[in-house]
Amino acid sequence: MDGLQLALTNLTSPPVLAFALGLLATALRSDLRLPDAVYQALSIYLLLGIGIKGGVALGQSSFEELAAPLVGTLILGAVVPVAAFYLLSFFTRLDAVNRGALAAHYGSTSLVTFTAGIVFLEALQMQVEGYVNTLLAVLEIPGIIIGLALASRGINRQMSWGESLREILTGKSIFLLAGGVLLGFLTGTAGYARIEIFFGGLFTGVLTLFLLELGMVAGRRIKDLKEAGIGLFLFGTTFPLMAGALGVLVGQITGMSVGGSAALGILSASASYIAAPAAVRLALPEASPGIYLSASLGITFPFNLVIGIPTMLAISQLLEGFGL
Amino acid sequence: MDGLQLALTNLTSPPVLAFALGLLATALRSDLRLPDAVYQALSIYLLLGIGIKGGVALGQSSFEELAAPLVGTLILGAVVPVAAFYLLSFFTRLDAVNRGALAAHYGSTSLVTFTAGIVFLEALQMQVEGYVNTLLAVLEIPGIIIGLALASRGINRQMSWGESLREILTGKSIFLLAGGVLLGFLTGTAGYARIEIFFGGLFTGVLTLFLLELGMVAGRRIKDLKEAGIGLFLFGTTFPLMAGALGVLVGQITGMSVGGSAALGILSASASYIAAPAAVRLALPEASPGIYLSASLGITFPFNLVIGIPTMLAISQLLEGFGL
Amino acid sequence: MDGLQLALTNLTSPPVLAFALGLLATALRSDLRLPDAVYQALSIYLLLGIGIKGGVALGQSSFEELAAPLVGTLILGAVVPVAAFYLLSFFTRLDAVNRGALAAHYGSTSLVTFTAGIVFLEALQMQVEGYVNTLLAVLEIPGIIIGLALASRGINRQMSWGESLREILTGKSIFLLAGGVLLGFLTGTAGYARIEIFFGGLFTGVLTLFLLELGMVAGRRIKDLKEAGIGLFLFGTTFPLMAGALGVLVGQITGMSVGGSAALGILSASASYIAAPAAVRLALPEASPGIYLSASLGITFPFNLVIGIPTMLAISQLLEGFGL
Amino acid sequence: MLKKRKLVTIVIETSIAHRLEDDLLECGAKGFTSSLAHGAGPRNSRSSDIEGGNVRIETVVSEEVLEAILEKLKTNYFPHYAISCWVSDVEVVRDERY
Amino acid sequence: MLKKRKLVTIVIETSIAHRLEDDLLECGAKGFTSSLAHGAGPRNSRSSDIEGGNVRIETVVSEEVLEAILEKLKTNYFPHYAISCWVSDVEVVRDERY
Amino acid sequence: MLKKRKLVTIVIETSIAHRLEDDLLECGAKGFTSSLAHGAGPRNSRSSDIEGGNVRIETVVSEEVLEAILEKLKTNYFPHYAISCWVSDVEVVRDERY
Ligand SMILES: Nc1ncnc2c1ncn2[C@@H]1O[C@H](COP(=O)(O)O)[C@@H](O)[C@H]1O
Ligand SMILES: Nc1ncnc2c1ncn2[C@@H]1O[C@H](COP(=O)(O)O)[C@@H](O)[C@H]1O
Ligand SMILES: Nc1ncnc2c1ncn2[C@@H]1O[C@H](COP(=O)(O)O)[C@@H](O)[C@H]1O
Ligand code: NA
Ligand code: NA
Ligand code: NA
Repeated sequence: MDGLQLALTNLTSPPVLAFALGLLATALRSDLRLPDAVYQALSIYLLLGIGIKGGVALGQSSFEELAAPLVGTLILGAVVPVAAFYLLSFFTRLDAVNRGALAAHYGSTSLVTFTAGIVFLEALQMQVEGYVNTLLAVLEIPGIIIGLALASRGINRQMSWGESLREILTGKSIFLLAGGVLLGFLTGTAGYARIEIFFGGLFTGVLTLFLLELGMVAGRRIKDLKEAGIGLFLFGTTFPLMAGALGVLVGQITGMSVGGSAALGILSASASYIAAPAAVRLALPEASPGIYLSASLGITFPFNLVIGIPTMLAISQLLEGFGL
Repeated sequence: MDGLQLALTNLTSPPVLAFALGLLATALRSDLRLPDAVYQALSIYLLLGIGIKGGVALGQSSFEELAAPLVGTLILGAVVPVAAFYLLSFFTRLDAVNRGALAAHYGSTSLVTFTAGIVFLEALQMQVEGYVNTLLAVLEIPGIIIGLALASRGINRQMSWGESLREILTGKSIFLLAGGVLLGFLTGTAGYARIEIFFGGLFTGVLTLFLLELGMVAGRRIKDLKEAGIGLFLFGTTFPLMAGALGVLVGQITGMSVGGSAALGILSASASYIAAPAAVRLALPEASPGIYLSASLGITFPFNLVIGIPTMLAISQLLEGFGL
Repeated sequence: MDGLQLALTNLTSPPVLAFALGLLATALRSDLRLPDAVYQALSIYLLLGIGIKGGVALGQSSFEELAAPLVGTLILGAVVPVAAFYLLSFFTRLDAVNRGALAAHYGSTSLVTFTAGIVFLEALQMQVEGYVNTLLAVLEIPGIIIGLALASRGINRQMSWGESLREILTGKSIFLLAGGVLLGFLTGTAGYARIEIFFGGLFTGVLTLFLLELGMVAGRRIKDLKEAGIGLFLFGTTFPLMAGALGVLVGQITGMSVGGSAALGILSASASYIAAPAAVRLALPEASPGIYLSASLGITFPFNLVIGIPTMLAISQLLEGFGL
Repeated sequence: MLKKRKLVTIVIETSIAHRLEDDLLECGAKGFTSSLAHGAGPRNSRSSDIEGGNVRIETVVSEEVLEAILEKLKTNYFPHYAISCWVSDVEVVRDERY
Repeated sequence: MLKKRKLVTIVIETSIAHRLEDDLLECGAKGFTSSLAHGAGPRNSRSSDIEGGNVRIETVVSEEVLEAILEKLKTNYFPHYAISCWVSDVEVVRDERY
Repeated sequence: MLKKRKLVTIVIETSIAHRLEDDLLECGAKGFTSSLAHGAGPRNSRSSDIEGGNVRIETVVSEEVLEAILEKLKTNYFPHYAISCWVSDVEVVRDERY
């Protein structure tokens, strides 16, 4: 399968097409709208479901298998946001607060990008270690906290870290993800078998519906993009490739398969737009959502869907060729 | 299987029973009520799902196979509303506006009737061409537009067709149906396999829940029926048989199977009560919903569930016997 | 499998873990919240689904098979609330109104406890008669009515039984359950096959999501527990064992299997917190929800999840050993 | 041109909402609008959480109907149920409808 | 400190809600808030049940914008659609926003 | 018989709603009612779409509590968040509850 075909497989997966359909709905000023309650329920389902899968996989993996990738992922979770923060002063003229907010987003992960990536890899019959779902949960949190810490230098007021951390860690996205991991770990494969149709079988379908609405949200933000400026655009398209390549490298070094390394690369390349915005909004109200949402949802998400995902696989295959 | 058994198979399918249960709930003044948000979500699911199925089937069918039935369906989509419009002046004393509104409803199709028909045909192990889902999407739109055009003669104000058409075509029902076809066509069977449990496996179950609520809605409208008059009642029960028979004929002539022709007949016999009411409401506010909803949801829908569906199969088998 | 392992299997089933996660969410003051509309939809799904299963099982069982368990269950439905009412004057100093309200709750059943029990029994590869789902529906209603009748002695005002009964029996929980039985019975296995993925395959997953929210609700009620007093606590933990043991006995006497008798015991041990509270609220506003909800949801539900369910199995195995 | 009416807003636990809606119409209200809500209040003793929150009901009525509604609330609802109610002045265009 | 404004509340069948929201902004409203609702009214002739109930739209506006909105409602909405509308006095802090 | 109170209506992006509800109680409100909503406004810079819209929070309070709430909004909410707030006069029956 050559590059074009790869890209096409990716672009014609139902979730990606649904996102495009959502963009179209906004462009045509359709009155389509997923009710707020349902949209929230879908995101609860997705977060809990991926957490559970991560927890089940965690329970199935041996310590030897998991140790290296886990440590590698934690390092990734620390390096990426710091890199983003400093590179941003090169790409843009944003202040520390907004750079910190962006670092939180790019340091964290996007469940949706990740799942689209898995759909893509599975369509190619690539094997992916089950524990990448666990790595997603692990990678979700440190980026946010480091980003906020970096940003806190830029604000005048005293930040109350205790309360902020409680609010962030018990915030619904992170609670569901971490709680799902716990639930999945404790229930194991036997318990999971009883809910597999619901949390597993329906997952891509639910994601499709979710992306339809997310496409509409993104569509409504497109005019914000113009204000974002060329610097942010460049950052939003080159940084994912750098962070992603680093992720693939970490995967290969820590002994993951071609598919697994690509998946870790996709995770690393992805920018959060569910957990991070909520956390940043709560703890860092000075940062402008127009900037970080435009970047993560408006630029990097579609970029990853179209280019990032297949590129990570290509990099992984390349590194594998080097015998890493 | 004789006629009575056929009818029984049809009447005891879960969606039909759920509709009856909904009627019962209203009669007993139960406080049951599907939350608005959930009801809207179910209808989004159903419309998108059937669109996707239609699109996938479209991609799988060869041009030769599809060409004749498609042309036939388009002709059907033009003839039925016009016939409805003129026959209505025979059956009732309604003005052009209300006759046009009714023509829009009977020219379009009912997703729910169609699916109940498919459930019925499948229960009898009848083969149905996959592309009937595509035909549903094709038959949905022309009827509405022709009906509105016929009605527009009856109104004094200048109708702004441009804006009206945009509003109708981007209205959520039609957007979802057409968008689903697009999505299904582009994603193909490989992509559909990933969302089949969600959009396929759950379909009849979701429809069952949807019909429970629709039964309650219909129940609340029963008193409107009295005002409707005997003429409308006669129209609502004889016209579906005529339009349906025409649909079956078109199916048989264009080379469809017994089951497929019956399905096309059911489509043609069915009157819309999701897409058409919304479109008519927007573009033709002068028409009375009390009339067109009573007719399509209160009279023709239950009539088709009980009598129309098995009759279409009988007609199809009859025509097949003639060696058509 | 020894006792500890049994308990562990039970405690690590996804629904039980989700309930614990919900308690945790409240304790941590998480902002997680299932939207009201979705929560209501889940409970509609669960009630209708279990009713349908009960109805299908009813249609599959022969009269001989079902007659004895059915009669036994009806007796159980009459004895348990009366026993609860009188034992409560021993355990607590509550007035007749509140004791009647509690009797209604303990005389009725908890769908969720029951399903958790079934999940447990199935995890142990125990066979359970399909018609226990029917017994659930049968046991749901008499307890509520008897409890209200007992309570009505304690109130001054004239109770309008006619209107109250209509309101209770058409109340959404009972309507869905009874309507589901009807639907399931009429549609039979052939019809059910078409909705099995939806109402069967997803059931435990949906229950998991539902219990997540129910855990949060229970968590918010924990402070009410302190006011409940030691007497209520003792009642809430010993009565289920008594009522449950009686249920197991009835099962064994009427010829049910080990698993089936345990399931009937679980039903009998469980206290309602969906149908009964709604009915009691409507017909007996003088009773304090702080008391009956604390007891049924706050004390007995978790007690049954952890201790009641495995105990019922143990009792059933014991009685079986006696050759009953 | 605009006519004065009273807007009554009632927040009540879900299980009772249907009965209250019927009672409002019986008191003479010509219509009402309901939506799902949740909340916290001084009493907080109710079954509503388990039923899925509260229902928020609004009805625009005349002074007389307002009296009837408040009377009904005082006898049948306030003593027993988790309920909140407030009244405000509104103006309507088509006064024959309210 | 608090400035006076008008709060317009409109309940309308779902299929028309999107158009009405656009019209409100066109009339000069600087924002609106919508939520799902259902209800009963004197007319009760509408397609809204089938579309999933009503939408309840609120907008805080100045006197002039209120006039424009009422005018629009009278010509384009009241005669045809299942719609309810009431107006009340509110106060806002940041008056430049409304 | 009816006592005067103030009704504060606040529309805020979902991610902040829980915090605001806590703050309202802290300011002295004895209760609140929340429901899901969505909308458009002059600022429109927020994360709320992604979180699933806005939350519409209502609380009936006394004059003093109103002051405290407005103060809190001005310092902690208005400068940063997508938020809309309006105040109106209402009357309540059981004034000890508000
Ligand atoms: N001061 C208030 N302002 C707005 N809503 C309130 C207020 N107090 C109570 N409520 C609502 O009324 C419901 C019932 O209150 P309660 O009877 O105190 O539990 C609560 O769940 C809230 O939704
Ligand atoms: N008096 C009223 N108070 C509150 N809402 C009303 C009232 N009358 C009508 N409505 C709402 O307006 C909608 C349309 O009313 P109608 O046009 O009479 O069907 C109803 O579904 C109700 O939600
Ligand atoms: N004039 C208005 N009337 C009613 N609601 C408004 C108004 N302006 C803003 N809102 C609501 O407040 C939210 C936040 O506004 P904004 O901060 O301008 O994005 C919007 O999403 C609307 O739901
Ligand atoms: Na990342
Ligand atoms: Na038709
Ligand atoms: Na019981």
